Amino acid sequence: MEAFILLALLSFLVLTAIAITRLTDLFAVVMLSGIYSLISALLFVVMDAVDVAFTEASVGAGISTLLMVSSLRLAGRYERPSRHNPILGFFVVLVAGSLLIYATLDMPSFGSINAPIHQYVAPHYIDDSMKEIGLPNIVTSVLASYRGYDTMGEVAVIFTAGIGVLALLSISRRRSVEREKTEHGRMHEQMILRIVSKALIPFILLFALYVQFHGDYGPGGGFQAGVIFAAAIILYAMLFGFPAAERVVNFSLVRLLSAIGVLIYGSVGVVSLISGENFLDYTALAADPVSGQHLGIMLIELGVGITVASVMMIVFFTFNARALQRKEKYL
Amino acid sequence: MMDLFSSLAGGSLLFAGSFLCLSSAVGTLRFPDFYTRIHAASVTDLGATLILVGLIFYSNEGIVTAKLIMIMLFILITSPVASHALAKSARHSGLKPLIYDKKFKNR
Amino acid sequence: MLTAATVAILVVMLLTLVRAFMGPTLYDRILAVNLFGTKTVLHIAILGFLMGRPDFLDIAMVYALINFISVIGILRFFEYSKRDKRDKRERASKPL
Amino acid sequence: MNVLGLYNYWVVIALMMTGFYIVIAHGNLIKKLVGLTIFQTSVFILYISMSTVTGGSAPILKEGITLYSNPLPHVLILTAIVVGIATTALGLALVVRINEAYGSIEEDVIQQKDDEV
Repeated sequence: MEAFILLALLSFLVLTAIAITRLTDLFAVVMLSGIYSLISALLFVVMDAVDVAFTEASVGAGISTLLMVSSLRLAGRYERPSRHNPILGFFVVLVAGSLLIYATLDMPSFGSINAPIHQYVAPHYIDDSMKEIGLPNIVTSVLASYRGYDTMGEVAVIFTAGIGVLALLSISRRRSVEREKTEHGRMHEQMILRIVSKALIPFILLFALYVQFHGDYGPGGGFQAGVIFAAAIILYAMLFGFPAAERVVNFSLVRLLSAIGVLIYGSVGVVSLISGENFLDYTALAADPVSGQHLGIMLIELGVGITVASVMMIVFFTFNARALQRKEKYL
Repeated sequence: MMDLFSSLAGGSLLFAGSFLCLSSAVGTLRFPDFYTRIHAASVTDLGATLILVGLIFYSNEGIVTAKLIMIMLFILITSPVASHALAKSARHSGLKPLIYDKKFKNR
Repeated sequence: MLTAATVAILVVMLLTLVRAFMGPTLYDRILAVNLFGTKTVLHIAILGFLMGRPDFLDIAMVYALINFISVIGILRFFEYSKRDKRDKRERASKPL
Repeated sequence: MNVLGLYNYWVVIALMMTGFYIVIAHGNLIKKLVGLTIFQTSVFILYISMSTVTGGSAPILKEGITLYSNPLPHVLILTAIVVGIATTALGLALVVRINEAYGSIEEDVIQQKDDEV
């Protein structure tokens, strides 16, 4: 049964990808890419990667679609048909694809337990992580403790991307505040939508906190929780206008928080360094090594959550402030 | 006895839900214009509810049941609201419903 | 029955996908995305029982949530431009 | 050689090549970014396919389950997804700036304007 579901979902993916190449309406393309991401997340669930599916669902299907749509507003909706001959590109793709298929012939077959990937560190993580870290979710243990240094790099990359977007698109603050009154868009007429969403937002925030702190025991963690938290704020902003949202969440505070998240992560490492252990080795944080690990993982997950949530908000708000400014200039 | 009952009830609810989902999908595919299609699509909400209620009979942990009920409530609240918002904004943007007048019938 | 429901949902997903490919208006595509999201929630919920570990329903919850938010987002940012010729052609919904 | 056992990888390659084709054959910058996303997702699926074990379960420890799939690729891909959206956001920001500078996001038009200068 699982093989059949896998087969069906993979075919859906290929169909969607082909449909994306053929469409010229970029709005439709973005929507299909949302579907594409939903299917791939479903595929991750079938292949037992629940944490990955969680992340792909919240990031790929949610935030990515929203970002693409809001940048389409700035960059135009239709694609011009290309004047290049597609044959050459097709040929290149065909050659590269057949070479890659030739390369797969040496790969171990799907799902084989004897594959080389399952022989090295994975048995150690699966057998010993309960003893060493004490958390049921192995992915969280590996993410936050065994490979904590790696994750710190990732968080720094996200922070840098946030700064990059700010540097590219940020506008002077005063001008956007002047526009305050005219910005509520077409959502003003959607009364039922506004009321229902307003009632739902507290629950979404609560759910984000649940995902943040339950991530040690089930699927979830800082990355996913940050995105869900940001999504709740973005929902508010979309329905009630961005100036209203800026009154709720202070934008300069959000910018500060994105740095504070990385700082929390780094300082946990420094504290463990000062206590005489390696960088990001949490056994030093408490008398008992396992409770030290718990404390350390909770703290760095918090740092990750704060950074991810605030960077997502920064990116989204910056895009929309830009759109507002453009409206002012051209209309 | 209880087992038989719950698997029977769960199975029939799942069947009914799947049937509703299928018919709504066929409707979404075959109906002539957007407004009739959104009408067909709303049948899915009931189908989804039935499937989730059916799954409750299969679960034997309290937390799983609670989560299923939460998902069900969430879908029951948001899905009609989303459909309503969609239809409303389609109407406001000038998408005309298809009306079978004489001219159309002759075609 | 779980297996049958899974197959039914896969078929429904395929039909919805066809609607998303065909359009013809953008609203049809948004509708298809919304439907597809609901189907994904159901599929994940059933899959949990099928694979014997129904404790991953949190994912289904996230899906339901994100589905709602992304539909609203698309509605919010989609601006219907009347100047566009292609839109005019789309506006008269044609029967299949 | 097991043909069915490699089906996953072949689909991954098909998706990868579709994304690649969009990137090289289409001129619109946003479409290129979508192509890049498709490419990226295909790599994610490749990693997760390799981590799967037949009959295995999700790597969250539970009594009574002995066979788990490999958690390491999950960790790598989880962070890669979030980094992927961060880089996509940066790419979109660049596209918006390019659109403001050139008035278009079509490769040909941008090239033409560059040649004129």
